[in-house]
Amino acid sequence: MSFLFGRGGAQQQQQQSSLNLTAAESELDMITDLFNRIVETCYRKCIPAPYQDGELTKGESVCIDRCVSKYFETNAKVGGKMSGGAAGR
Amino acid sequence: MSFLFGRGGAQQQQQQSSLNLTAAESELDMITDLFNRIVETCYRKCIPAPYQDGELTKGESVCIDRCVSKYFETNAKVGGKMSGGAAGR
Amino acid sequence: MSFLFGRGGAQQQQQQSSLNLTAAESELDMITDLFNRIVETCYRKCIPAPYQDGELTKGESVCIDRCVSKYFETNAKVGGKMSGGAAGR
Amino acid sequence: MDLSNLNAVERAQMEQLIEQKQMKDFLRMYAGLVDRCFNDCVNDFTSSKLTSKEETCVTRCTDKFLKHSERVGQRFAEQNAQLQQGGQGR
Amino acid sequence: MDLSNLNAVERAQMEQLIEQKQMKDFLRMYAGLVDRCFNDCVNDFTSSKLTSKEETCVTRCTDKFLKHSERVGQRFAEQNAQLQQGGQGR
Amino acid sequence: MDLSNLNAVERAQMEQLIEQKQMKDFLRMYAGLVDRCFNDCVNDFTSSKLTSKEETCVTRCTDKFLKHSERVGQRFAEQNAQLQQGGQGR
Repeated sequence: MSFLFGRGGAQQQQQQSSLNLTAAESELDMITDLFNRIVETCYRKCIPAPYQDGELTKGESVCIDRCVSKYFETNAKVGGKMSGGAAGR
Repeated sequence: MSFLFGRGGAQQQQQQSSLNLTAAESELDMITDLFNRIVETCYRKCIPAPYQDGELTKGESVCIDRCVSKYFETNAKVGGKMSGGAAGR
Repeated sequence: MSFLFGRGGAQQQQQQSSLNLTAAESELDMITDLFNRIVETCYRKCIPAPYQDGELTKGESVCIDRCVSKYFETNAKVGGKMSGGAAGR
Repeated sequence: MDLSNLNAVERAQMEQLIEQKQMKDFLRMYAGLVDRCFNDCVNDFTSSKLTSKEETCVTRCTDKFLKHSERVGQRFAEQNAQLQQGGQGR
Repeated sequence: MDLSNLNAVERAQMEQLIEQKQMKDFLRMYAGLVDRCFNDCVNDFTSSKLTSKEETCVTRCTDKFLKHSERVGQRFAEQNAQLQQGGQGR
Repeated sequence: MDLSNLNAVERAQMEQLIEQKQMKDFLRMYAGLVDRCFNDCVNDFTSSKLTSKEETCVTRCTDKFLKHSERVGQRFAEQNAQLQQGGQGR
């Protein structure tokens, strides 16, 4: 019987462990997704074809820095509206 | 021995349960995907930047309604061709 | 005790089996993804709207063949640079 | 969507799954909204902070998109109901 | 794709997995096709039903795309076979 | 990202998960890079091999993108650190 009881206790630990991992995994996915979107978007905004060479120009580098900064600001602004204002779903 | 037999029966129930859930989950994913595609497509067709304000204009609202209707019609039309005509894969 | 021992051995087999399947599944996903990207890209490059009819023209067919060939060549070229040159991550 | 062929245990599992998917879909929509409004509104990289013109555009873009999404949801539900009744079923 | 390092049980599981993925990929292609043909063909929102011009365009778009996809499949298989023989592996 | 609420077993599992995701993300980036450079550079279908002009473009595109991605990574890490300190959480 203690075998069954022990398994029940192990199951509860399993579930909590599973929840902790799921939460950490979700967070990792969100950060990765945000990073990938910024790479994609800022490339389109700052580095147009045709490509003169394989280095970043000074102008492109500055644009990238400002683009990342503005994207984070936009991300926070939209997030603020969505938690404060009317839900659209 | 009944333990093993019972587990076999439970396994069969588990598989059927798993199939039912998988089918329901697939259906949910398809509906969600269709909805997201319509939101994306009809926004591009009906609501161009620049944005004069934060409300939908009368014209934009009517466009959205018709866009959703036409998208469903297109979805059915393509589906009909793909089940009836030659497979392309 | 042999029950436990057997389960340990089965677990090891399970893990190796799981790794083999994971590797085969990853390979399948990569090939499928490459195929889908080529279909999408070469359609955009070779078959512009408006559509005169439902058949591929001779010109479109030749374009598709060459597009697939060039895409594979580009895929190899980029792969070569990424394994040989500086990592960007 | 017809859940009537699921028993009570399956229905509870499905409801938990729906809840997880709704959260995932909300995050997906939020990320897409940031991306769209940034792409439509932010084109001036002479500074690293949003200009007031860009801020206004982002605000309007967000409002418009959420209302748009709500309206699509209403029309979508109507279309789906028509399909169910028409017997085209699923 | 080399399945020879899998035993019989694994091969059966892989075949079932391939089948599920093919179904998933078919649905993905179908959804993408509807999206593409709608985007290319439907631009007139003065009515809520497709015009006959739009219907024709959607039909042609679907036919063209399926033939295109078939042709890409043939060229893709040839390229893949060349890579296997060339020993470039994958 | 705060892993301090995970015990030792969970941390090991998380580290393995992060490793798998990094591999998956690397493959995703590689595929996206091929797609982008092909789209930007390859427009001449009078032959089935890349022209030398196209080859040069693909090389430059790849170099530029990888340097771009590296720079975004640096700015991203700084922004993320600011958010942590500001107590805006995540």
